[in-house]
Amino acid sequence: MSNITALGKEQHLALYRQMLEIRRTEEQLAKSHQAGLIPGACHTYVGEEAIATGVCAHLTHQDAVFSTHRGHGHALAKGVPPREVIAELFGRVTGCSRGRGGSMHLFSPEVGMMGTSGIVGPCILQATGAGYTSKLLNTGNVGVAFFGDGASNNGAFHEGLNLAAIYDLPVIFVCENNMYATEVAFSYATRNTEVAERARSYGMPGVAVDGNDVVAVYEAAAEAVKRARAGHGPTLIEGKTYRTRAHVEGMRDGGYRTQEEIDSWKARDPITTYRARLLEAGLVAEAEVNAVDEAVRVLVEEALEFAKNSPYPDPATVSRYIFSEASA
Amino acid sequence: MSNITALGKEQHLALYRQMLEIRRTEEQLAKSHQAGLIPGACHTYVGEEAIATGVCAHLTHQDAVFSTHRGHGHALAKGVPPREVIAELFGRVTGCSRGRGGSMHLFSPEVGMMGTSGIVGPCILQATGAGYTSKLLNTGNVGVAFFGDGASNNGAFHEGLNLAAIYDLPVIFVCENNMYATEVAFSYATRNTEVAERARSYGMPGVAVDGNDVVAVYEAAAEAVKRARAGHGPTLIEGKTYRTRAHVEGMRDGGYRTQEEIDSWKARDPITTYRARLLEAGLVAEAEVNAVDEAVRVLVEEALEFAKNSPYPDPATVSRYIFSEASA
Amino acid sequence: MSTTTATTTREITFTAAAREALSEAMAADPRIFVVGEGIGARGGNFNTTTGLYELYGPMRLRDTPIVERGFVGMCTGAAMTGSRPVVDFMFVDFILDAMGELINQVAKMQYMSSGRLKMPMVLRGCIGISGASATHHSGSYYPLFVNIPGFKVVLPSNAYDAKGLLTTALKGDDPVLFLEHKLVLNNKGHVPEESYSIPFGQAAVVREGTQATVVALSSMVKKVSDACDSLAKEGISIELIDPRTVAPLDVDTVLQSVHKTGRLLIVDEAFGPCGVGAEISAQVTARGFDDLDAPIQRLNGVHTPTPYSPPLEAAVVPDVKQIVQAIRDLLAE
Amino acid sequence: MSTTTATTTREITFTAAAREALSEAMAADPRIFVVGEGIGARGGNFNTTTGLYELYGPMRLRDTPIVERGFVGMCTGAAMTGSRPVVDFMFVDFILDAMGELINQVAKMQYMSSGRLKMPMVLRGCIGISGASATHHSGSYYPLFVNIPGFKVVLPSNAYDAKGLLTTALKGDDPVLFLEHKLVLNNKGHVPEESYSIPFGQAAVVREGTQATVVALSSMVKKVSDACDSLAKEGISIELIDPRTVAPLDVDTVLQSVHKTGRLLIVDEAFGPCGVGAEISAQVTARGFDDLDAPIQRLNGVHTPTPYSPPLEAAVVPDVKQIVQAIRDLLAE
Ligand SMILES: Cc1ncc(C[n+]2csc(CCOP(=O)(O)OP(=O)(O)O)c2C)c(N)n1
Ligand SMILES: Cc1ncc(C[n+]2csc(CCOP(=O)(O)OP(=O)(O)O)c2C)c(N)n1
Ligand SMILES: [Mg+2]
Ligand SMILES: [Mg+2]
Repeated sequence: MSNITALGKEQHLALYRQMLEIRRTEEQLAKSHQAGLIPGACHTYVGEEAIATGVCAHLTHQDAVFSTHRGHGHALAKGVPPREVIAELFGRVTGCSRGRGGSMHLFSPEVGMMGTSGIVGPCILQATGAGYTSKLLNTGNVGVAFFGDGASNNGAFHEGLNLAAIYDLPVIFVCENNMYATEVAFSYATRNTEVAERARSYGMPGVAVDGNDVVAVYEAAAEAVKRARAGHGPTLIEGKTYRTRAHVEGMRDGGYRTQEEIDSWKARDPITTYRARLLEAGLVAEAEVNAVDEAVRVLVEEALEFAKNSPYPDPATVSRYIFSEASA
Repeated sequence: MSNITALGKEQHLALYRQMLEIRRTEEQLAKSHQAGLIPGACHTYVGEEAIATGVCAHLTHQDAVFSTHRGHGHALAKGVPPREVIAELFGRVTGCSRGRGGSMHLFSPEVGMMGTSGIVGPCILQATGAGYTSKLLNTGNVGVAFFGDGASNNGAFHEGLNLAAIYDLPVIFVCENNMYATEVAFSYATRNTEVAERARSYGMPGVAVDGNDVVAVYEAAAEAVKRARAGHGPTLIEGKTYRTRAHVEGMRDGGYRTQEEIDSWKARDPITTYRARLLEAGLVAEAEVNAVDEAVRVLVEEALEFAKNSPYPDPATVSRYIFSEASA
Repeated sequence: MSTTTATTTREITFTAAAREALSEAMAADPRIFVVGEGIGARGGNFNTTTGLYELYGPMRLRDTPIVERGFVGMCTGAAMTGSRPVVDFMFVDFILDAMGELINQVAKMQYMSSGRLKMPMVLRGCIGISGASATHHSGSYYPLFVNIPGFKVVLPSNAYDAKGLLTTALKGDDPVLFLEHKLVLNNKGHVPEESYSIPFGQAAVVREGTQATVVALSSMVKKVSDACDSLAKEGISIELIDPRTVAPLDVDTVLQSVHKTGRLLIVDEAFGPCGVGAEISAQVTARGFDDLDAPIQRLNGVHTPTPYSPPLEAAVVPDVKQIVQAIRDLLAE
Repeated sequence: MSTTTATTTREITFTAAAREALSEAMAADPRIFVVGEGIGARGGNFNTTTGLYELYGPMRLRDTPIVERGFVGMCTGAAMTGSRPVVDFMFVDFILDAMGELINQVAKMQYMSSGRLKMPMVLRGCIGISGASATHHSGSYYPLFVNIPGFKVVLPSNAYDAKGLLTTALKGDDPVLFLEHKLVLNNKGHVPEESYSIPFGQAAVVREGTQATVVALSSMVKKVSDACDSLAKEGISIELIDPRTVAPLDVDTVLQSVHKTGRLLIVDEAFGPCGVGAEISAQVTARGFDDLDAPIQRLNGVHTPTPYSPPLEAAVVPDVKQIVQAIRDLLAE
């Protein structure tokens, strides 16, 4: 278990607030999906909030994050406001992708959220490319890829990690090992479920952390980001975690995993356990976390209203932005 | 160094003969290329003969071999006669691919030579598929992929090895680590040049052997083939070796490696060192190896004549075999 | 000809029909196996294999890691050595990671080996725009496979054709793309219980007419049919042709029709440039020029990545109204 | 307009011209870097980067492992974050392993991000059949990229165009396929030393004529030109058009020409079905129907994987004799 006394109160409250913002937004999205407000798919990050939160705490808006189909948490942790995420899933022009993307295509380059992808794998390579730009133009920025255990079997993992390693690029590869790819168990999909160990093949440090312990993630990420910014190359971080909702909203969630397993992970919820630890250790006062709870509640409620009241994009614009405007 | 006393005379002479057949054929091809008899590319296997020889010694015509651009040696070791290889490179209809393929597309399914590929990577996946057929239809056959160090960085390696591992397929992955991919050094292309170590990522045994020692290869392959046929799954074998000619005939061979390095490997030539060891240990008589030398010389000479005298394919047939005849 | 009315009037969905073809073929031929993500116990994201795992077990319904290139390459080697793989991509968009294997290996294998290797492989996946799937789950990439020699490309538009065409695909020795538009999956149709096959390269004349010929692909067959219905009320008579396979492409049937009508429109959700409509137009122009009373026209999906938001999405797919207008324009020329 | 005769009469090869464009652009813009196998110290298998490593160093001329998908994906992320990658595939056949990244990411990135990300990426590689390269080293896959929205596709046929078009590609913010036919690489032409650019989407009228229009692509421009020379001796006057870019495709210039000649033939080594010729034919039919005095015809490479053996190889590529015959046939209609 991580040493929570190493961080100050402000840091703890910020981490807690960020996780909660993701959780409440996801819960709202799940509800909205049931209510028919989300026309497309919706993969929630519920249960995995500690990872995006612990990693993104070290990033500036110039650092570039690349993510995958389960990307709401990454977008939020990187600084995309909940209202832009919700509006995007509602298909509104005020969404972070202006309604062109939906759940699996969240873009907000303004804050360094360089996109989620409906295709599993590419984010690993693209983060490597962000590292290349950083080194080429000497910006000091890092590239970060978030991806699942499922992606770690894909060729993009092998090629991307190797490229980052040989060019010594400032990249953090964050594998969110939630033990399943849709309904296919990771233990079926590989004979070595220790993703962090694979780093050895690329001559790169690999670190496995408890992905439900935000401070453990925070510390591993601190080290990796420091290495990257210092020019010492990439790191692979494996966060062991679990999604407690179905793969995608509206999909059945039975047969491939036991209720026991789900419950055991729910008991290790990254948010409630952290809250309890902070209070128990006396690092924050109950009133302080309650205030955060309330602030997040209001934020997400307002975000929902904002999204609901936002207009749809104009169909006349449908062919814009295929090419850069200059060249069109 | 391998224990050569474990094999009998016939086996030694067969291994020696096979290596020499490859060498003499390659030398003839190199000469023929210079003479303008080969219209396309020609990547020779000179210096690496021990690997194909040591592995294929364990295979029947029902076992399936898949290879890459540097595939002459694999085809020959698998049982394609030199004349069919030479004729193929000459573009003749008597070639093993009937003139459709050339150096990088050698097919002889009759002997289980399932093709070489001008594209680096696919053979790894295809051998996995041969293993799948074997298991599905319960044939007891194995699939074998030969590929270079360069291919081991490609996503096909990652995906193919993992698939073979999780399905417990009878496959042997043979990486010919000759330290270069064209002019790019393997030590530039990866931070972990020990390919065999990568097997760990897939929960598969990985064995590194001296790829210039035919008996060492033979023994590693024996073990791997035994495992495969027994239903215990795949093995990765890394043969450390060196090509002593240019990447491809007619290409300059300077700048990226030193003459010293080349010479040091030439001194470890798999054929001459083996010959010397056999004689020194008294396992074969000089007259016996001389007889092999002569037989191979004649074989390759006749193969050359055969190829030279063979007709070209009929241009009227150019669109045949795109689809199966039944369906065309 | 069936003797039981119960059988001949049975109506099942496109998905059920295709699954029936698959199950029949698997029962008859133990060399057939299916790979894909979640096609085992789960039965496939689109229910392509529901119930089959129980019948045929894990070697023949093989769940995979997320390695599209990997399992296509594996299936290539499997097909080369005597088994008959079916690759279920779920969304066909994921096929793109396997293009190297498909174009350089699968499509060329029989040719490279001078016909000594066969390549019996069925590649199936859902195509098309629907339900705010956005640009990574809405593609219809068939023109790419028509351009490359070595593929057969099947676009069934209804349940009956789905079963018959998939049966043909599974019996053949060639690589076949079997592409199922999301919008037709749940459409029901009359499907005989007994096995039957529909040959490739034979277009269906879906309705006969005299004033213009419309060729429609996949989900557009239904939309054009609706458009024809509405035009018929005004006495406008349209001949509607569904090629069913676009490689091979039955242009003869189109030419015969154009010989009669003198006018041709091709309606296709997939992209226009270098698309199937372009190919049909070029062939009809070259071979039936004198039959043409008006320029051949195409109506395609808008040439853009597929947007997510419903009003944008709706704007990129040809709808019945646009089809009606396109036919009117064609008749007015 | 240049003032020095020395400059204006300089003749250099296609490869040298393209390399000059690249070097000029790299000198001007430190965000440009090149990746590929052997494009560093070795200077590229086709000498695309000879001498540049010494000028710009290893960060900007970056040798790669054999990971086509990997380095395309890496370059995608690089372009998204402000650098300007040039991907040198050597043989364009190798691009197929990167199709997922190209179609789902590169081509869609600007759209998905509503124009807030740019995608300045030049993808170059050698195309075409020559020298018994066989089927893994002879492809011309451009119709695939014309079909997909989001790519610009350049097919320079000569040294002058190579420099001007590559300059445009390197200055733009869009993904550009720059495809160099092996048979034109060593052809010399007049190339100004100073920098210049040729806009995309403007066809060149290579020679004027009155009796028929021939559109030729890439290496076929020279062959058609030779055919026209021989026909000219008989007084036959052909207008030859080189589109130079096939996305965007300048059909207006073709229409103007057909308005004059009434006849059109498209000559293209690449595959016919759903090819560029089909697209040109379909557009000209739709828009210039009344100008046509005869059916539009296409002459393409044979629709087959490329065989190795020289007599087979020769049989799949249109040659001057076939072109002459095709033009005669067109005039006879
Ligand atoms: C290339 C590709 N293949 C298949 C899919 C379908 N798909 C979407 S999510 C998913 C599972 C992903 O698993 P993992 O990477 O572990 O992420 P998780 O959903 O567990 O967060 C699959 C197979 C896809 N999006 N892209
Ligand atoms: C996918 C692909 N990319 C690039 C090439 C060009 N190429 C041919 S051989 C070669 C080097 C291969 O190196 P390695 O795998 O080590 O085999 P070796 O030649 O050393 O035997 C390259 C890059 C190719 N054939 N295929
Ligand atoms: Mg997972
Ligand atoms: Mg090598």
